[in-house]
Amino acid sequence: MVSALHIITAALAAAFLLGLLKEQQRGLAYGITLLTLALMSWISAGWLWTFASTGTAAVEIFTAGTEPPFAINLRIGLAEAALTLLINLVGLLSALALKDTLLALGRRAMAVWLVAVMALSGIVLTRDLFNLFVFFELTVIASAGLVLLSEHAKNDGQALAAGFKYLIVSQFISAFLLIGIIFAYHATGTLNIDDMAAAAPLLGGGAAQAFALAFFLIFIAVVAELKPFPANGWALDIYESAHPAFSALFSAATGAAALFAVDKLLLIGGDAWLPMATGIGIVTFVAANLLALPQTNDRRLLGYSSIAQTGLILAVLGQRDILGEHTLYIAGGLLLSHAIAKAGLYWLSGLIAERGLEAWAALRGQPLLIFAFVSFISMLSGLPPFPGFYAKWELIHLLAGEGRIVLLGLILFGALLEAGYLFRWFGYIMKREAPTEVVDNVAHKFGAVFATLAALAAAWALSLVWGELAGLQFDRFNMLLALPLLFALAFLLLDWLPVWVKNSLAIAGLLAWFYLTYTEYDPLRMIFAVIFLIGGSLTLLASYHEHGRRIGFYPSAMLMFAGLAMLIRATDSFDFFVAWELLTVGSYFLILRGKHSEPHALSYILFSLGGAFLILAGFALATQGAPYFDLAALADLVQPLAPWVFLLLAIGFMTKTAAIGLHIWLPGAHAEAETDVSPMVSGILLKAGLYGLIVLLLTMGRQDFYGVELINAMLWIGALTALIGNLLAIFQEDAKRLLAYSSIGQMGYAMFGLALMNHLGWLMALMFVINHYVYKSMLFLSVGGVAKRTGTRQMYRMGGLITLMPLSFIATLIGIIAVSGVPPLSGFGGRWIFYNAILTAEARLPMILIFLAGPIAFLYLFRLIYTIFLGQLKDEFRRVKEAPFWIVLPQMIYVAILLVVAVVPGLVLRHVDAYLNHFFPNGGLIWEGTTITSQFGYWNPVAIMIIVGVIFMTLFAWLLFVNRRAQKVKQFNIVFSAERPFRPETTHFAWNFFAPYRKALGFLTLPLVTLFWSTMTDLLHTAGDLARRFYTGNGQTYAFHLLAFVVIVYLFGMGVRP
Amino acid sequence: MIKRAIALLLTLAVGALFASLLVGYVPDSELNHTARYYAERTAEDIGAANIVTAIIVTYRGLDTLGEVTVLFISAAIVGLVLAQGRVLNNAPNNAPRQTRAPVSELLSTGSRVLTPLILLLGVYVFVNGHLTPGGGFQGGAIVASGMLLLLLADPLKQFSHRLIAVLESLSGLLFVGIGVLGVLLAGGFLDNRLLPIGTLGELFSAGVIPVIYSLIGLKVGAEFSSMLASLSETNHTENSEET
Amino acid sequence: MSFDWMKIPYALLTVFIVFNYGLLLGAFIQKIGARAGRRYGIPVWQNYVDLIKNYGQRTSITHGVMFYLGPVFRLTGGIGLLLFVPTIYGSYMFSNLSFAGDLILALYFVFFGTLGMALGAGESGHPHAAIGITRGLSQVSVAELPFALAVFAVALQYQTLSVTDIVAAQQGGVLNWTLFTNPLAVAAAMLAFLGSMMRPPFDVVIAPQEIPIGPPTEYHSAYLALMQTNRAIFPVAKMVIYMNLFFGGATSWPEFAVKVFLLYLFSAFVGVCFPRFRVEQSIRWFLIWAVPLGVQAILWV
Amino acid sequence: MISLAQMAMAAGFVLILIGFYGALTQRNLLRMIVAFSLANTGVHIVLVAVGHMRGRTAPILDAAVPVADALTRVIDPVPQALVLTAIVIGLGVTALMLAYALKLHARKHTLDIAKMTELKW
Repeated sequence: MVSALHIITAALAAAFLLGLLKEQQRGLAYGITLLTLALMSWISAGWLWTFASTGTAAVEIFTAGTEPPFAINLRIGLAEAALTLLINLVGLLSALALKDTLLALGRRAMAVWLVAVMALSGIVLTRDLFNLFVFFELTVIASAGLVLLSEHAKNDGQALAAGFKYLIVSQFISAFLLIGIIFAYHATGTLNIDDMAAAAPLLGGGAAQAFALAFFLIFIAVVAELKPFPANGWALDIYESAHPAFSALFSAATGAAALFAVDKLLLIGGDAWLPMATGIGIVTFVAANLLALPQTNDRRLLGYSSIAQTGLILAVLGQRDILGEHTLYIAGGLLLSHAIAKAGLYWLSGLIAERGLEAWAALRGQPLLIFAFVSFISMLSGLPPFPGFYAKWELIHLLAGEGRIVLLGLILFGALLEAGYLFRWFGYIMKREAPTEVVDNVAHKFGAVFATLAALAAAWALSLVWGELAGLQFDRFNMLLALPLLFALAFLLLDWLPVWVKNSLAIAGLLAWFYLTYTEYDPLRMIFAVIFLIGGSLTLLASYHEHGRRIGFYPSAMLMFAGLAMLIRATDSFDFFVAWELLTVGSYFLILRGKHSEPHALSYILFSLGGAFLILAGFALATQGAPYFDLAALADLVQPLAPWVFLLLAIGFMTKTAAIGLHIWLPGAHAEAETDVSPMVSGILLKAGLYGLIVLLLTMGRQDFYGVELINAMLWIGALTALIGNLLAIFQEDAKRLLAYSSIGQMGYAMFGLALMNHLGWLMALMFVINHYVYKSMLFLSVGGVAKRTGTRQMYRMGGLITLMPLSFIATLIGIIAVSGVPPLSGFGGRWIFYNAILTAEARLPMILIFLAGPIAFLYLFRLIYTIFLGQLKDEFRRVKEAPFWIVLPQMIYVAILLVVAVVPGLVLRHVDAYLNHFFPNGGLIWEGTTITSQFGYWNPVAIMIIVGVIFMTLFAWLLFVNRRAQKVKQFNIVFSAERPFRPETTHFAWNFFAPYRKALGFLTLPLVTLFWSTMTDLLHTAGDLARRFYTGNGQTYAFHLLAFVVIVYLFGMGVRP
Repeated sequence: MIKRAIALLLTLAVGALFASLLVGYVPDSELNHTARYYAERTAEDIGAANIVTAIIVTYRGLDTLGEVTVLFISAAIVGLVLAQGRVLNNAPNNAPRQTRAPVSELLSTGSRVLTPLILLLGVYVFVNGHLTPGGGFQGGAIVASGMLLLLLADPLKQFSHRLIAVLESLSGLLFVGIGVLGVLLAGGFLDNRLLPIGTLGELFSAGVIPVIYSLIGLKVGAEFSSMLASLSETNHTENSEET
Repeated sequence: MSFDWMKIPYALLTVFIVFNYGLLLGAFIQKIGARAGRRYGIPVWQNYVDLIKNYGQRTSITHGVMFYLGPVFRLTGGIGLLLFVPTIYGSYMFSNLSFAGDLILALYFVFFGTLGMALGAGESGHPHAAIGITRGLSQVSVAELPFALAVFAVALQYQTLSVTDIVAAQQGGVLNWTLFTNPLAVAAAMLAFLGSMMRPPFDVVIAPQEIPIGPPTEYHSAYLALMQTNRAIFPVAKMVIYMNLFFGGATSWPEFAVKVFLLYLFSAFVGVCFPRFRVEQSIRWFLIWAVPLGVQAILWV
Repeated sequence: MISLAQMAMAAGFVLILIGFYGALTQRNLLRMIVAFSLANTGVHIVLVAVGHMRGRTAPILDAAVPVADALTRVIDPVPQALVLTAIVIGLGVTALMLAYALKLHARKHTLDIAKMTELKW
């Protein structure tokens, strides 16, 4: 094993060697630089391998032939090896990305680059306080110089100013650091970190006080290098103006090294200093993310994000007292995620010609780079399967176990903010107008592309490693290797195949998975399994209508299905949450594919992540520190914890079912999705939320929260959701939006049913689960087919399509009859159970509310069919054809299902009914012949079908017979208002259809909830926008910030310290 | 003047912090254990009469290497910064230079007499670093001051950048090389006992310390000179750009 | 399960009786309304004449399948409503086909015709059909609300959804009627009743003098005949439900005749006394006056 | 009683504060650099002062201070070593700042730091 010392000597030797070369031998110099960086990486990698594979203890490296503390010593252990490898690799890859610049500037720039990388490694390796200072100064100077790399290309003096600002601040920092070091030395008589850590606790009286003060100065100085809020304006200016390849180093490597230095310091200071680290860290995390919201410059945005992430890790380090041995795993996971993602994003930014976030739309033609971007932002947001996810999971659990709830909340809030701007950015990439100048010459920027792809590979490799580590730690299977997930990821590799192949594969996969697992499900899960898997493959039939390759569709869709498949099999909180995140992310990508779905997909992911965070918090609270727990154990929770857990989980699940107040993402997301995606996200995905609620209610049941029966609250929410959802639906002009609002209402019914907590209520909810899947999928496909043919979703622009699209009409007709529950179709069964169920409600008011929702549903459904298919045909649609075969086919299958279920509802219902007896033994249905009897009434579907059928057919036949010679009237063969209409536009009144209702009740449909959430986001944005103005750009102001920061932390921190 | 008031306030707050440091400061009455080790063992282990030098070059040699590197990259960056906007290729500037009024006879002659003396003093200071106060940095600075004198006397004077660079790099390389040799042949990186430590107080004692300190002296001198040269050259070109 | 085939002729008999009674009653009420307006009014047999005429006519035009289905839905709704509810309490003969479903089924059949009508009229060639449909749906849906609430209050009160059981619970004296045991529900239901009878003040939906809309103008000849048949059956069928739920049901045909007549008279009485509402006015009216009553009814049972 | 070391230290601190104040209030780049130099000097004085011990001499072993007596005769050598490093590093930074200031002036024709705020927010 080559001594880690040679990371330093190699870099220095090479840097000095470069000076011997002639100025013109730049190629050679560049080669030496790369070789040296590769050598340094190799040394670190060797050590990392040794430590990881053999688990040997850290190795001390003495210098000067003298033992510490009398001479400087270095140490390399697992963490050091990993960090130096990270630093050196980032240095190497950035050097590749910097090829042009370095070659243009010559050997001096390369030497500085080498020294910078070396100094960062030095910070990590050294165990001497003053040596740490030297390496820090080296970093500062090298960084200030390297900022100028961008001057070569831009030459506008901005980087120069940024570098100067950095030097100003660093002067203050080094003054504090030096004074701190000398007094700490004076107090303890040593400069060795470990020695000082041993000596410090032994100090007493005045010496201890003096030492505390000195340590404060050291600590604050090193923390200041982490760019804490608010003393970080200089860093932002650097991020914005520097060459992105340098920013990659500055963000990934410098941040990592400085964090490690703080970690060493905390070793000296002991636990008393942890709260200060946490405080600074979390404030920085939240504030930087908040300030990032209004950013429009990509590199500055990434700068804010870097600062935020560093803050988060600092906060994690500050929690070492409770994280204990997990600190390395957690902080490491976060740090590596941050470093790789941020480096990758900065390298990527080197490919983008302009600095606006929208300019990244240039990436759109490059699936691989898009995938890299997605991986990076997912990594930053802590989504599975990346290391940050595991880290966040453990962190939140440990925090919750210790009751550090405020910190937990702030972390999740900050993470949500961060996800907000990152995913908004992704939306820009996918949806905004690409600038004229596309990714400028990818071949030319080989280095940056290579570096980005290397980061991508590292990201996934690390996911695998962290999954394995998690496996070792909790004795479980690596989730990245879960079959559904692998199947979904495989589509990334198969994306070059044509649609029909991939579609067949996807369908086969879903069915095969169902076949493999169907024995495992109890009837309740079976319902969901059938909807998710069989139902999923049914909706996928519609995808055959697409041609070409449809890049990106299948990985996203299969990711969602993988999540769904894993969700119903999950038995413990970890698996459940992983599945939950996967389906959320997958569906987000699916929704984002819609043409105008950018803002809606964003609000979807934000609400979903917010909900997911609540679920995470709920799980964490429930486990009380254990890494995960069996979902069934939720039942064992007791007061006062239980209601809180219930509340968090319920709200989390309800964001997915779009309960009122949390519903605003749904209409846009479902309406703007592609034709075959809408049924997936509406008919199938919404059920995931219900599934969560079912699991929750099955285990936790009734909870009392400060005197409020939470189930009753849910009853109210369900009822209000149903009412408002339906009410909003009747005023929609957009057919798919109408259906989307209708889904909100339907989910309200289902929630209401669940909240009843009795046999009939659950039966009703499960009926809604099934029926809603069938008819909402069908209606979305039907309407989607119409929209595809007519090119619009505005219903008032359509009309009279019945003759042109008869099959779609039939599907819609059957669908609305089923939804409105008009007998004799299957919807009536649901309604019948529904009315029976609500009779059991103890709370009458919500019952009335949900009751009122019924007729309203009828109104919007009528509107849907009337405005699209009846009325007057429009000129421009005279030649419209029936929807494509593959879109019609599933609709017809659904029609068949509805008819069958209408006659024999027992097919499914009976089993569910029987199964529910396990949970609610009383109040079940009685099945007697074809009659179904409840405690209130009875119902005979077969008889109804026959009676209605006979009357109906008799009358119809007679009417047809007597009018057998009647001719169909041509559209304009009419007279009204004493005129003959000649244009269909003059004859259509479908716009603002239920005008009387709007006049009477319009106030109820004011978008108050939307107003609330948009005010919230506006407030956050405005706050961020105002606050960031205090980064005036004046280097002196930044110095003020720094000093103020030091003083404030001093006043706060030292006051708190014992 | 709110800004000044705040500045004053902040300064005072920092001052209060310092004041408590000052108040809490109790001078040691005897050496702490680190210092004691140095006082007791330096002569025996290192063989340098100047304990400070022993610490700088050997015990804390890594710091010193870093220090040298700081100067090295400072010089490099100063060169880079000032080179930007100029012809990138830093080859000897053949463009006809602006001539100024010749410096006075007295000045140029005086500088010519003094410079060798200054250089000599510098060399003396760094060669004797392990024995007397002074050392590589001080000596290097003195050497550079000789250069400064030359520059002041004749602002248009050109130094050979190439020579400076080679000197700087070579001494740096040797420094690192000796350090690594210490790992291979002696007790560790920068161990001075590569060479026999000799007798305390003699010129050729303390192992490689004199060698290293000389290298440092050369290197520091070269680096300062290079910075000075860069700065002074820029001045001309900037001026000429403006006129 | 063996099916009792005798139910079919008995059910048809019910339909026949109700149909005739409905025709006569309709004409009679119309005459009363005319007299109140100091007009002479139509002869009592006028409805028979109209009906026979319309059945005798043949049309040569249609607007498409849904156009056919409108009247079919409508009449199916009327007959279905009648048949799924027992007409005469305690009578096997006139319990009709109520074994197929309970009150909920009946409630849905109130809507059934409306849906069909709206669909059928929707396909008519008349451009203003949309306006009529909007008004009709808006008003009917809101008018049915208090009724549905009242029905539910009653179901809650008696803890059953079976019409027969509800009637059974009201036997044994006038004071046992829901009218007295749950007056709020009855009040709500009666207000709703006004709205669903398509009489003033809630008849803007079919008002011929507004704009030429509404079923009568869209349909003619045999189509219209079917709807007229429904006009005879549907109100009576609805009143049967009212009678059963709120007024103790009927144990014999005379009792049936009297109660239905009085109910019909009530709506006619209100109709001649009040002017016509616009649709949004009626929506507000129902929401302000009738719905709260229904809500109260449910809350206080 | 106040020792020499404490007086020196106090002077050092005052220098630092003067430097800080200057750096916060002077808008001219060069003046700021001068202020920082002052502050640096102050830091160095404090550094040296911390190592000072009453009645002892420089840590150089020669005729005056034999090896055997070193323990009781010399002051703490460590701060002296540190201060050297600190000085050199400070020098490097100062040189760098000067070069930046020179270049900034060439680019923007001003030395006012308040006018170099293109990057902000």
